[in-house]
This record gives sequence, structure tokens and C-alpha cells, in this order.
Amino acid sequence: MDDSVLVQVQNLKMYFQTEGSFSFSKKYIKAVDDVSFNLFKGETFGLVGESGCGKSTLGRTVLGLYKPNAGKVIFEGENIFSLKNKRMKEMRKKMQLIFQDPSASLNPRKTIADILNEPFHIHQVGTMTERKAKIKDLMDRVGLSEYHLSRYPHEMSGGQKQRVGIARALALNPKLIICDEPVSALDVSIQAQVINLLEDLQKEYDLTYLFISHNLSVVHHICNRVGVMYLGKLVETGNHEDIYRNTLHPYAKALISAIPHTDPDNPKDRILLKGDVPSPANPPSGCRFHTRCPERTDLCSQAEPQLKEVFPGHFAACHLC
Amino acid sequence: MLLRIMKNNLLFSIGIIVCALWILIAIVTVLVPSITPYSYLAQDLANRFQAPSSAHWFGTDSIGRDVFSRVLVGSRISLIAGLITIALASLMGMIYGGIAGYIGGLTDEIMMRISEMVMAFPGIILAMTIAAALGPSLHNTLLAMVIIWWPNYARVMRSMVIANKENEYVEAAKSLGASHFRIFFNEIMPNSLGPVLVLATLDFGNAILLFSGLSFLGLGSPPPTPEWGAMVADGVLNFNYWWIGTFPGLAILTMSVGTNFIGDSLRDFLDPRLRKEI
Amino acid sequence: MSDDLLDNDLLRISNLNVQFRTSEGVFKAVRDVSISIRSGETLGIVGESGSGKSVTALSIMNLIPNPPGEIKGDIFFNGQNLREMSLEEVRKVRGNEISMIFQEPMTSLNPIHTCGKQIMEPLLLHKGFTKHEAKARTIELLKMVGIPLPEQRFKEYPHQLSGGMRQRIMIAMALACRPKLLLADEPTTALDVTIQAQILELMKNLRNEIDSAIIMITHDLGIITEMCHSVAVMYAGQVVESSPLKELIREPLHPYTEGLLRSIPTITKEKQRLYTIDGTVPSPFNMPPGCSFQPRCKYSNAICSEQTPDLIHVSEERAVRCWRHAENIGIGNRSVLHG
Amino acid sequence: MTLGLLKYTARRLVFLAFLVIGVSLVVFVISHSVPSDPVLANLSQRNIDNQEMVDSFKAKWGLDKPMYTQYFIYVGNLVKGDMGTSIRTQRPVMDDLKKYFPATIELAIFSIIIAVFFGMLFGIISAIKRNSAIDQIIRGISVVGVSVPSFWLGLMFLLLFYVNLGIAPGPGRISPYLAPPAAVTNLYVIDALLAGDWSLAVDALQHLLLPGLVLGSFTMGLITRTTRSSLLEVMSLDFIRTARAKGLTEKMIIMRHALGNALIPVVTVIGIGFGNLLGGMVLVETIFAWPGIGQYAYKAAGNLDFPAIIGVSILISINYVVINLIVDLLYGILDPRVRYN
Amino acid sequence: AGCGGSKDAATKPEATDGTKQLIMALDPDYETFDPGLAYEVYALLVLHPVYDTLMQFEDNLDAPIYGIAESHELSKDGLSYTFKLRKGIKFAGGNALTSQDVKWSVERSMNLKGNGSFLADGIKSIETPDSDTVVFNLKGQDASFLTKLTYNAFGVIDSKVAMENGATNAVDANTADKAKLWFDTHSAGSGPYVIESYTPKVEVVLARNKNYWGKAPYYDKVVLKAISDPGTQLMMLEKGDIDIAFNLGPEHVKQIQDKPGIEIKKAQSMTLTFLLMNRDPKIGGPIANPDVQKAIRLVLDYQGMQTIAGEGSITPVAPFQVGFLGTLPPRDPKTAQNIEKAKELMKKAGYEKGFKTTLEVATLAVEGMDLPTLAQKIQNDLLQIGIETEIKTSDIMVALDPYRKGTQALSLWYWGPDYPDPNTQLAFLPGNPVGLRANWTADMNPELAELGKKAAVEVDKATRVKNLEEIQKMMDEDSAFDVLLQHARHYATRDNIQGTDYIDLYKIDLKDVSAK
Ligand SMILES: Nc1ncnc2c1ncn2[C@@H]1O[C@H](COP(=O)(O)OP(=O)(O)OP(=O)(O)O)[C@@H](O)[C@H]1O
Ligand SMILES: Nc1ncnc2c1ncn2[C@@H]1O[C@H](COP(=O)(O)OP(=O)(O)OP(=O)(O)O)[C@@H](O)[C@H]1O
Ligand SMILES: [Mg+2]
Ligand SMILES: [Mg+2]
Repeated sequence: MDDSVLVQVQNLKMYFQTEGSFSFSKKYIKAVDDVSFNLFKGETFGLVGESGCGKSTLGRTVLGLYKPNAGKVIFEGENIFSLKNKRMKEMRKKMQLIFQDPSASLNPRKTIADILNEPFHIHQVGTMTERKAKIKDLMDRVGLSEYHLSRYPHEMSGGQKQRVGIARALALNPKLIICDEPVSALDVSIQAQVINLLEDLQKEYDLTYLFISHNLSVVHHICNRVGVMYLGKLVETGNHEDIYRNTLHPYAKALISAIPHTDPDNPKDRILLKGDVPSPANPPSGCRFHTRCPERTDLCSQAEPQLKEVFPGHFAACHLC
Repeated sequence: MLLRIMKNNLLFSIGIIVCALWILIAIVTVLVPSITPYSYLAQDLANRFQAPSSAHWFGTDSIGRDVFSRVLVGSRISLIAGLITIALASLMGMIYGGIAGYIGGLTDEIMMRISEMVMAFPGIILAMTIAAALGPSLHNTLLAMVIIWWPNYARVMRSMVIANKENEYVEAAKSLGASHFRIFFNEIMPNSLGPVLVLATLDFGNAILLFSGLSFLGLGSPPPTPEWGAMVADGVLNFNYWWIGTFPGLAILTMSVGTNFIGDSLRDFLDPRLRKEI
Repeated sequence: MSDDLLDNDLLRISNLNVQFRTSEGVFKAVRDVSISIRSGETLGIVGESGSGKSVTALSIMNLIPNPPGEIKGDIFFNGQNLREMSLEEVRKVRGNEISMIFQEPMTSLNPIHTCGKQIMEPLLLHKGFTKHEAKARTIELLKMVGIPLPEQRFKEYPHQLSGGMRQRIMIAMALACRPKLLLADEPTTALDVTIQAQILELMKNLRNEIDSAIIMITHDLGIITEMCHSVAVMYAGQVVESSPLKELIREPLHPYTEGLLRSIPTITKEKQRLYTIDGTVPSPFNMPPGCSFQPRCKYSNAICSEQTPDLIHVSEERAVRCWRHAENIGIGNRSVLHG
Repeated sequence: MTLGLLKYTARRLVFLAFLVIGVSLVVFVISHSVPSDPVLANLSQRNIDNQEMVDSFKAKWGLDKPMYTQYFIYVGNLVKGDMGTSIRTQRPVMDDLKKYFPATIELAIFSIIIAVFFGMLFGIISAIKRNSAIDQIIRGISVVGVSVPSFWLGLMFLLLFYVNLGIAPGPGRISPYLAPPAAVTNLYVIDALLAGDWSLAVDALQHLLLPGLVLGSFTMGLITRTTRSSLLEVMSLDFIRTARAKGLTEKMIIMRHALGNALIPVVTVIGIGFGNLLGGMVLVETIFAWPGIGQYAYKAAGNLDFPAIIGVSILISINYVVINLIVDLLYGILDPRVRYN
Repeated sequence: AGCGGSKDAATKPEATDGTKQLIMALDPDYETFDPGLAYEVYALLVLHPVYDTLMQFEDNLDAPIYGIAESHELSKDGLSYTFKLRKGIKFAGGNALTSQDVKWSVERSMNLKGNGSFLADGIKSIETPDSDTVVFNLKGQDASFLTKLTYNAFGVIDSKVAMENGATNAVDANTADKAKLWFDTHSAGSGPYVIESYTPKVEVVLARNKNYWGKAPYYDKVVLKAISDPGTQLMMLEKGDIDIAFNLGPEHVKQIQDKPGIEIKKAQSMTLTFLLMNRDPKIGGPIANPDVQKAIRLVLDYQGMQTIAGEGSITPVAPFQVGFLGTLPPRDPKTAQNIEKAKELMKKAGYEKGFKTTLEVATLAVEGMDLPTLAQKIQNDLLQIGIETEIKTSDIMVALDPYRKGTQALSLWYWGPDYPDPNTQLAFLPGNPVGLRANWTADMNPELAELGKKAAVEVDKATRVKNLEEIQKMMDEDSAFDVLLQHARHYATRDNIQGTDYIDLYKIDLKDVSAK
């Protein structure tokens, strides 16, 4: 196996049951439907797509927080879903999660010190004094001062809270961090601070990021590779350059063209999609995007396109490519 | 905080004062039994059915006992009954609802149907049956009340746990490898407790009310315990001596109004949606 | 106050102050805000969360709840001071000549009435339409905002529609009476990128069609760039810079504007380290002395923390609230709006 | 929608079946685990010593068979609509329930009408005049309403209005010297009207007044409280601001936009209140000599008349579920967001 | 009619169509009006005016008089009673009443095995030589047989009508008879009234029997309203809504003493309240000691109890009601209490310091007196000799169980005679059913037990009296029971009616009530 690969995601499926348990006709939301990709060591892989397309679910499943209906997540050669509880707990140290809403991700009843002590407590790492030192160190790294430790989350600003969340994720020296929209809830001026921090930390600790966002500018800025999701499917993956400059999938094209641009002198043409994202409970037949696709053909509503390597390292799932 | 709420909320202040007074009376009559003008047990057949007077402020009952003294001493039973019922019912409901909400799925469904069944069950009849079967006593009545009451808490607790379960800090704990036990008790429980406790304060008056109703039906502790509900029943029996039933009834009313004033204001205060002015 | 200004401007807000009394104390959400807009123009208001954008818009509509809110200042609309009107008169303007699109399409519609009914309401109220006429006009409006199958949607409830649809309903409702002024408070923040693009496109088309003035509130500079003629940048309750769009992008005058422009990543820019504005927005209860931005400002010097700068007109159309420009122009020259 | 609704209703009804089985099972188990022997409790002092009598009694009630057999016999009969025979009254429980239930229902409906009308009225006034003196007064009254012990209030009402002032009629469903109307619905007011006897209808209504008020006081307080807070809450929601922005007057906003939404939680409370009413019946019926299910239940429980206890319990549980179902369906009408699927 | 309680409406409005109507409020215990099954205290109030019996009481319970029997003869061996029926009696439905109906009715009662069937236990066979003669052959001599015949179990039913409605007198009547429900709302008797309607917990309406053979009663209709609460009854009487308020406590009566328009009635009831003291040491503990039991009898304050029970209540010496043949005069409450002697007895028994025990009591009112209230008085009195009691209340039906099984140490009970004859009280003797509830066995007092057996079959009046007096004296010395009270019955009527005198068996003989 390729040494440079940290995580292999293979044919992952994660369905949520929607009807009550007593019902005979079970219905599913296919939040993640047969997704495969690799995460390389030290890279930042961006995951974009519209709300509800399954980005967060994918992230969480990769972490092993959900039990998938099918598929594997191979982390450093081991399928995490076949691990025993104890090994899984060990594995947890290596992967962490940063959340979108910094307020919601911190327990409002705990002080920052408690929150940061939690990873050490759970894994029984170090003595009290060692832990204290480590916590202090963590605070330094994310740019918070020691006096913040005795505060409660609600006494801090959004950016500060997000730093605490990052510090917690870093506590156990993980290799992979899944960033689920880490900056979406932050103000523009704070957003930049956090993005820079994430970049610095990555360099320092050789972290791998799975970076989920619907802000394509941010993804463009921070990611090496990008995956575009639509209705539970990965429709295009490739290098940052491939995706933004040589877009293949019509949906990805529309997405990128929809980014509001900041140059008033060069207004660009926009691909306007019609209609809304269909419900993942009841996805369209064939290519899931065909209902909104400006380039659809008859084939699109019948056959489901597979993700194929159109250019080296640049995959797309479209009949037209 | 207490003072701040009290300052601009008349009803709340009244509630606090009334309840404090009753608690004080309950404590003092326990510590210094001689403080009541008469012993609450002292019978005086020569002076039965005395109307309220300076000697007997609330009059005397069918065997010449001083109603005032009995009303004062009765406070402790009502308070204790309310307290125990609410404490046990909320404890039981919290555990039950917590488990149902946390585990979810089929377990949740079955557990909730069961609790719904208990809720659908006519409470007073259940209590009366239990009391009739096991014999009326404070003990059995409280048992019946707890059985009737816990599903309320189970429901609230469950919905809180379900809401809190979705919180990202729970997921954070999970991703750190925390055990279910730790997640449940450390992350979910503390944050779900608030509404349950509010419900409990609000419910205190209701518990006192139900208890007095049951003891009115003769299901409380046996005589000569001065239970307010039973005293009102005595008043109905001796209908034409209005004071026998009126004063204990007023006692129930004040205590339950007091706790309700507090609970009501507290809820208004704690509910941020209501605090936000229109 | 010169009359010709009034004649040109559809809306002129001068020295608007809004404060709230809360349990923690009184705080000023909007301080000395003065802006104006002409018919057919689009003014963008940008700023961070809590900087007072929505409060400014709500003040125009006289929708600030009182208590706890208090409004001071003048708001001239069509030459009339809205602040001096009776509530009854204000109601006649609301939803008729000025209308507003709210940030949250999910909660801003009444869940128990059909969309059609809600759109019809201002027509019946202000224009004296019969039910029949109102319905016809509503269908027309629904078509105009690009809702397919308008007859059917007319009968549907808000929850049956997606976020983008609901926002269209809100827009249709706001446009029902052909208002002279449209206040759009972050109309696309809650929407997905592709839907956001649809809505922005729609608004642009409508603006050309009905020729009303639009105040576009957002914290996304991208949207401003696409939609607006001029921009007002708000920080901590004040307008710190106002300017025509192109000049602002090319040469931001206020350090905050500058930071804002440089700190957002774009796909056109080269990948490089992002510029950051250190620190955070001050708490409204704990405003720094002098210029509010001073603690985060890399140019700040002694005077910044002592005296609050006024809004200084650096040109006919540009104004900025910063001591650096006061110095550039010279104290003697500075013209303070309605000073 | 209608399909979803049907499905939902069907599901509730399935639950109802489970409920009936559950409730009867619970009482059944209690009845067989109590120390008291229903045989002893219901034979005369003499006959208890007569083994033949005891055997004949036991055989009659199936008490000589093992418990599970008894239960299956019971459920089998229940399916056929036979709830067994009350040990105490020696009448079929079904007949007893049919006799007593209308009185209870009549009272319950009357008091719920009073409670809903005044509760909502007070709640709306209170919310509109928030923090004013009238608001404080209404809130005070509503709290007293939920706190007052009904058995005591009933006693006070009778003492005051019947005995001392003589402006209200006494206990019972109609004045003692009047004959009940011909039974059609067994709701006296309606039956009297059907029979065209106005004065009897008025008399029956007057008799409903005091117990209706006493019974409804709790629910009224609850509804006032909920209406007030719900209306206040709705008035702070975004869509009210939208309505204001359209230029509607406050009155129009309350009537057209706020009230409809505010009523949704009130409906739940009405449902809860109705459930409470049936529970509170025992006390109120005792005070007002009201010949309803409450008194029947009270006697049955006291006498460990288990067929009757099971019968009443099933009836009240079914009622609870049906009321909840109605509330849920009302929800669907009031709130288009609720779709049962 | 309108509002029932206008302030000055002291008399009830006349029924609109001019029918004369009597309205009586009571707290009824009847659950059925099947004469073969009914056994409740108030059953005869309804059934007596509906079903004629061979014998009946008129105004005292000493000696029954003829009902529909015209004469009777007792055979020499005392085992066979021959009755001649009054001629020309018709049932309400029009059928003639014959001796066949009498036989059928009694046999039905016997075979239904209802609660009252034991009254007919002594009957071996019934013969009907002709249509107006009935012969009862008994298994043994029975001094109280004529008295027993006054009961509704011997009420004569129109057998044709009854059989049409599912009744049977067959041996398996207890399962084969399907007429109970019919009898609840209909009647088939020959008395002055018929049952017009019955709404449980609401009312029973009796209507005049147009075919009645005797003197027609005054009222066209009698309405018996079920009002369980005495206070409510009182209120309604004061308002003039009802004519008779039957379940008043002693205290209520005091309240209305001076009210105009109301007549207070007082009478001796046959109901006793007594204390049961178990003789089995395993159950009673110290209570089982006869000296302790005697001490308890001495320490109680009978005067106080009579105050609670209300004016007119008395304390018989032994469980034999004043008013029955051979009953001794009641105790003098002023001198009955002797605390010194009680203390001595406690010392003798070895319980000088006293002890703790439980006093069990059912939650109900006996003749308007709340039993738990009395229990509290007893609790108070017993403290004087150091006996600390904890009161355990339970509902009557629940309390009956341990009472009948004889597992109560100390309990407060009441007793009404099964039929108006002192023999019914012999049940209290050692070895007899009630005596055994205190585990008082015959061997504990063989002499008394023997005497009891003799008394039961004695038919000579003088000897009966002598035996009964002897029994009472012995029970005053040694008994597991302490009779506390024989209650007075308090009730009140509007003062414009008469004929409402109390008679324990029927309570009020409804056919005799009329307007003044
Ligand atoms: N626990 C769950 N139970 C049921 N359905 C779920 C659950 N979590 C997510 N879903 C559904 O799965 C689909 C994908 O959700 P997910 O949160 O992964 O989307 P997302 O791409 O992260 O969207 P967003 O950008 O809004 O965060 C959605 O339709 C969502 O409603
Ligand atoms: N009704 C109110 N009561 C008290 N404070 C209020 C009220 N409405 C607004 N505020 C406060 O006024 C300040 C300005 O709020 P405003 O809504 O104008 O911000 P904004 O610029 O629109 O922010 P966002 O981008 O988050 O919408 C905030 O601090 C807010 O908390
Ligand atoms: Mg997500
Ligand atoms: Mg805003």
C-alpha cells in the first residue's frame, strides 16, 4: 500500500432510517452513498457541496462516530469498523473533529480547563501536573492566554471558542483532523485568524485535514485537493487547480461560478442552476444531478455515472466526461 | 438573583414569603412542639365544635382539638409529601427518560409507550386501588403518587436528552473516545437537568394538591395525624361547622398558590424566549 | 440642512442613534449613523455580526421594539420625516412604499397561512384590491420571482417549500406594492451557494424592472461587489466608511475596510497567507475610548484612543471615520455631515 | 395528507388496543397480589362461614381458576364487549359504565367549555396588557385556579352560594323534585331540550354551574397561563415582525397572525386539562353528589371490586387516548406543518 | 320549576301535574332489588313497601304481626308452621297471590344462595295443601322463625311474571336465574308500591300500586335520592328540596335544632359499635390477656363516647341491644369508668408500664358517627393505662378480611342484627362465629358457650329472658368484646309530614308517611 496514504475510504454508505421502528415500510435517507477517496498524509482535502449533501455525515463516518451500512475506512492499514472497543479507543487519539458552531461544541457547564482536561482524563494520560502543563502548552499554541482557563464558554468570543475547540482536538496529538465548517460561523475578520492558525498547526504537526465547507473561496485557499459532493455522492475529486481551473462536472462548474466575486470590474458569467436540491430520501434516478443539469442528455436520467479518472488524479462522475 | 427577581415581581415575592413562612412554621413546630397554643392531639370533649374565638383562633373540631394548632402542625406533612413525591418521581423519571432518550430506537419506543400507558391510567383510581389494597398510609399514598407522577419527568427528560444528544460537544466527547457512561452522566445529564428541575419546582404545588386530594379521600396517614386534606374531609363531615374545613383548605391553598407563584415567575424568568421583550 | 439634498435622496438618515436597555445596562447598538440613498440606487451595508446593520434597517421601518429600544435621529423618506409621523401614518408607508426582506426565510413567514394569503395581505391592505385582483397580482408576482407552478404554490404553506423558495416568497411579498425602497437584510445568508446565486440574479433583474432603491445588508463583500453602487461599512454601531463601490474596493480608506478586504480568501487571488485583523469586536458594554476600532488597528496612535473621530468627507461621495484622514485633509477642512 | 392521517389514526388505535390490554393486565395483577380476598370482601358476615356459599361465589366469578386463565377469560369477554360483572353492584360493568359515564361527560364538557372560553379570554387580555395591573390580577387568578383544592372549593361554593346566599342550586344533576328527562343521550341538558322541556334544561344547566366551575378552575388557570405565555412568545417571533413590516395594525396582527399560532400549544393544554378533569372527577363528584364515573370508581376501588376497577380504568384510559388523538388531529388542522407520515 | 334554591323556598314546589310526591335523601347501600338477593341495610326500606311478607313489624320489634298471613299454627314438636293467607290479594300486575307464589319465592331465595339465604337455612320443606295455605317444615326448633319471615328473602313474588323474566326456583338458581337485572328496575310484588325506576347512585322511584289490597298510601310517588354526604342532605332539607334527610350525624341535628319547618327525629337504632380484643396471644400479644381486656373495658370514657355518638346513644352491658327481649339496662356512663381498678388489673396482668399495639378501624360512619373519630377517642383513653395505639384505617371491604379471619389484635367494629331477635346476638359468644373472630373459643368459657346453645333453641319466653340475662351478666365479667355504643338514629323531616317514625328493620315504613 502506498505509504503516503493515511486514510482510504472505500465504498462507504451511510443511510439514516427515517420511519419509526414500528413501521413496516422502512425509509432511508442516503446521506452518504458509495463514496471512495483517499486522504494523503499532510494534505488538506476539501469537501464541498450544498447543504444536506452529506458532507458532515461523511466526515463523522470516517471518524467512526457512525456505524456505516457498508464500506470501509482504512486508517493506517486498519479498517476502523472492525476494531475492538479498546483498539478503537486508541484509534480515537489519532483522529479528531473540529466543529462548525464553536458555541455548540463546548459544554456550557464546563470551564475551558475542564474541557481541555477531558481528553487526558478519558485516556488517562499523565498526572495532574503534567496535564496542567500540557493544557497550558495547548493554550499557547492556539493563541489563548492562561487566564482564559477558568472561563466558561459563554464568556468568550466566537473566535476564542473555536480556538478552544481546536486546542481540544490537538490535545492527543492526532494525525487526522476533520474540520466540519470550522469558520462558517465566524465573522469575516475572525475567519482569517482561524484559517491561519489551522495552516500553522498543520505545518507544525504534520496534520492531515479533511476540510468541510460550503465556502468555496475558503476551500480554494486552504486545500490541496478538493472533493465535490452532490446528494450523498462524490461527483468530482482532484487537485485544487484541477477543480477550480479545469472543472469537469457540471455541478461543480455551477458551484464555482456561483461564488460571489470581489472584483467589480470583471463581472463574470454565471451558470445558474434551476430548482432546488432534491431530497436525499428520494434521490432522482440515474445521475442524481440530472434534474438540474444544464447539459443533461437522455442517458443521464437512466444510468448512474461512476466516478472515473478523467485526467490523472482528477476524477469525475459524469456521462459527458 | 432572588432579590432581583423579587424586586419587580409582586407575585413572586408573595410566593416566596408565603412558602418561607410555611417552611418556618413546619420547622419551628417540629423543633419546639410547645409553640402551638394547644397540643395538636389534645382532646377536649367539653369544648367540641367551638367557633373561632380568641381561645381557639380557628375553632375546635369534633373531639375538641384546636384546629389552629393542627393546621400549623399539618404543614410538615404536606411539605414532606410534596418533597418526597417530587424528589422520587423526578429521580425515577429522569433515569427512565434519560435511558430511553439516550438509547433511542426500539428501546425508546417501547419504554415511551409504557410510560404513556401509565399516563393514560387514571391516577387517582390507581392510587385508591393501591391504598385500598395495601392499606392507607403516608407510605403507600406517596408510593402511589410517585407511580402516577414519574412519566411526566420521563417525558421531559427524554426530550431534553434527545435534544442534547445531538449537541456537538457530545460528539466531541465521543470522538475523544469517552464511554457511554461518561457521555451520559458527564455531558448530557447536567445540561438536561435544568428544565426537569424547573418542572419539579412548578410541580411542587401540584403534588401538594394531589396529596391533599388523596388524603381527603381518606388515603393518607391514619388519624390522629393532622393532615390538611383529611381535615377538610372532617369539615365536610361536620358541614355546619364551617371552620373545621375552611382553615385547613386555606392552608393548602396558600401553600400551593405560594409554590405556584414562585414556579410561574421562575419559569417566566428562566425561559429566555419570554424574557426577550416583544 | 439643504433642501436640494432632500430632493435628490429618496431616503436620508441623519444621526440615527438606537439604544437598548437591557438587564446588563444600556447599550448603543447604533451610533450617529447617517446614510442616504437615491431612487434606483443600491446601497450595501457591510459589517460584522452585531455591528448594527439590522437595527439600522429596522429603525427605518420603525420596527425596533420599545421598550427596550429607543430611536433618536431623523429619517427622511420622500422628504417626510418618518420619525415625526404617527404610528398610523407609518403603517401606511410600511409594506407599501418601504418594504423589507428578512434574514431568516425559515421563520419570517407565518407557518399557518398559505403563501398566497401572505403575499396578498399588503395588496388588500394598502392598495384596496379585491380578493380576486389580489390573487391575480400575487400569481403574477410569483411568476416574476421565478416560482414554477405559481397557482399551486399559492395554496401551499411555507413549510412545504425549500429555503430558496421561501426567500422568493418573501421577496414577492416585499415587492407586492411596488415599494420605492426595499430593505434586504441578508437575504441570502441562510441559503446555499447555488440558490444564493439564483436569488441575487433575481434581485438584480427586479431592480432593473421596478426601479426602486435597495438597501442591501450583508457581511459578504462578494455580494456587495456584485449588487451595489455604493457601500457603507459599519463597525461597532457606527458607519466607519461610506463610498461608491469601485473606489472602496480599489482603495479602502478605513483600516477596518482595508483589513476586511484583504482578509477574505478569494479564488482569484494567489494562495498566500491571509491578512488578519487581530483581536475581536469590542463588547457594546465595554467600548474602548476614542475610536472603536483603535485596539485592533495597526495604524493607531495617541489621538485614536483619546478622541472619537467624526465621519469625514474626503470627497463628494466618500466619507470615512478615521483620524488618519482627518490629518490628511487637515482639521480645518473636515466637513462633518450635519455637524 | 389524508392517507398519512389515516395511517396515524390507525397507529394510535393499535396503541389503544395495547393500552387496553396493558391497563387491564396491570389491574389484574394488582388484584391478584393484594392480601385482601374479594370473596371475603363481598359476602355477608354470615355467609363467609358457609363453604358452599363461598364455593358458589368463587365459581360464579371464576375465582377458582388460575390467574392467567382468568385473565384470558377476561380478555376474551372484553373483545366481545363484555367487561364482566361488578362484584359490588352485581350488574354488568358495561351497563354501569353506560349509566354513570354520561353524567361525567356532561359535567366534563360543560366545565371544559367554561375553562376554554374564560381561559383563552383572560390569557389574551393578560398578554396584550402585559405587566399591567390587569395582567397581574389575571395571573394571580390563574395561579389560584390551578392551586385551589377542588374538594375544598366545592365545599366553599356550596356553603356560600347554596346555603348562605341561596342563589345556586344544590348538589345533584337536577332539582330533587324534578324527574330526569327521557334518556336519549343521557346528557340531561340535551335530553331536556330534545324533550322540549325548557325549564328542565335550565335547571340542569344551573346544576352544572358550580361543579363545572370547580372542576374547570384548574384547567382554566392552565389555559390562561398557556395562552398568555404562548401569545407572548408568538408575538416575539420573526413572522410577527414580517407582519408589522407589511403595515398591519396591532389588532390585525394579533387576530390574523398571532392567535392562530398561539392556539397550537393551548390545544395540547386543553387535552391535558380534559384528562385532568376526569381524574379530578372523583373529588368533585363526591362533593356535589354527582352520579358519575368518579363516584363509581371511588366505591369500586374502596371495595376492591376489580371488574369495576378494570372497567373504569379502561374507559378512562381510552378516553385519554381518544382525547389525545383528537388533540393531535386538531393540531393538524391548526398547524399545517404537522403531517402525520 | 326553575332554580332549586331560592332563598325563601322553604318547601319544595309541588309537582306540576298535582301528583303527591315524597322525596327522601339517604346514603343508600342497596345494589339490587331482587328480593332473593338483597341483603343491604336499606334494602327493606325499598322492598318492604313493594313485596308483602307473611309476617311484618308494625312499630316495635318485640313481636311480629301478620302481613299477608291471616293466622298461623305451630305443630306440637315446634317443627312445622302452617299459615293461612289473607284472601283476595292481587299482585300489582293483576295476578292473584297464591300459596304457590309463596313457596316459589322462598325456594328461589334459598336456591339463589344470596347473602340473605341463610335466613331460610332452617327450612326442610314447604307444602301448599291449598291455594291459601302454606306449611313450613323446619329442621329444628327455631325461636326466631316468625321474625325471620319478615325479611325480603321471604317476600312474595308474582312467580308468573318473574319466570317470564328469567327467574327460577330450581336448585341451580344461583347460576340459572337470569332475573336479577330485571328485578333491579321492575317489581313483581303485591305491596302498596311498585318500583317505577332505578338509577343507581341517583334515585329509586316508587309509584303507587293501583291494585293494592290494603289501605292506599298517601303519596303517589316516593323518590329516594342517593345523597351520600350528610351535610348535603341537611342543606337540601333546609332548603326544602327534600322531605326527609335520613343520614344525619348527631352533630348535624344540633345545627338545625331551632330552624323553622324542620322536625328532628331521634330513635334507638339496633346498631352496636364495639371493640374486638383478640384472645389469641399470638395475634393479640398483651391484648389477649383477659385482665388487660377487662382493664380496657374499665378505662374507656363511655360518657365521652356517647357525646361523640350524639344524644340518645347508650352503652349496653353486653352485645345485646336495648329493645330486645331480655336485654339488661344499659351501663351508667358516669360510673362505668374506673381508672384505678383498670390500672390494678394492668399490674396484675404484668403490664404496669403499658405496651404498644395497633387499633384497626374501617373508614366509615356508623349512624352518622365517624368511626375513625371514635378510634381517636379510644386511643386517647387507652393512654391512661399506658397502652399506646397506632390507628390503622382501611376501607370497610378491606378491613373485613382480617376481621373475619380473626387476625386483628384490637379493632373497632359495628354490628347490626341480621333479624330483629336477640338470638342473632348469640353469634358473639365464645365458639360462635363472631366470638371466633376474636379467637374466643368455647373452651375458654365452656359455661357461657353451653348457655348460649341452650338459649338458641329455647321457645319459652320466661326461660329465654332468664337465659339471656344470665349470658349478659357473664359477658360483663369475661368477654373478648367491649360494647361501646348502641347508637341513636338521627334524622330530620320537614315538619309538614307525619308517619316517619323509625323502625329499625325498615328504617321508615314508607307506606305510612303522609302529609299533616
Ligand atoms: N442523525 C441523522 N438522522 C437522520 N438523518 C440525518 C442525520 N444526520 C444527517 N441526516 C441527514 O442526512 C443528510 C446529510 O446530512 P449532513 O449533515 O451530512 O449534510 P451536510 O452536507 O453536512 O449539510 P450542511 O452543509 O447543512 O451541514 C441530510 O438530509 C440530513 O437531514
Ligand atoms: N431587541 C433587542 N434588544 C436588545 N438588544 C438588541 C435588540 N436587537 C438588537 N440588539 C443588539 O443590537 C446590536 C446590533 O444588532 P444588529 O441585529 O443590528 O446586528 P447586525 O449587524 O444585523 O448583525 P448580524 O450580522 O448578526 O445580523 C447587537 O449587539 C444586538 O445584540
Ligand atoms: Mg454539515
Ligand atoms: Mg442582522
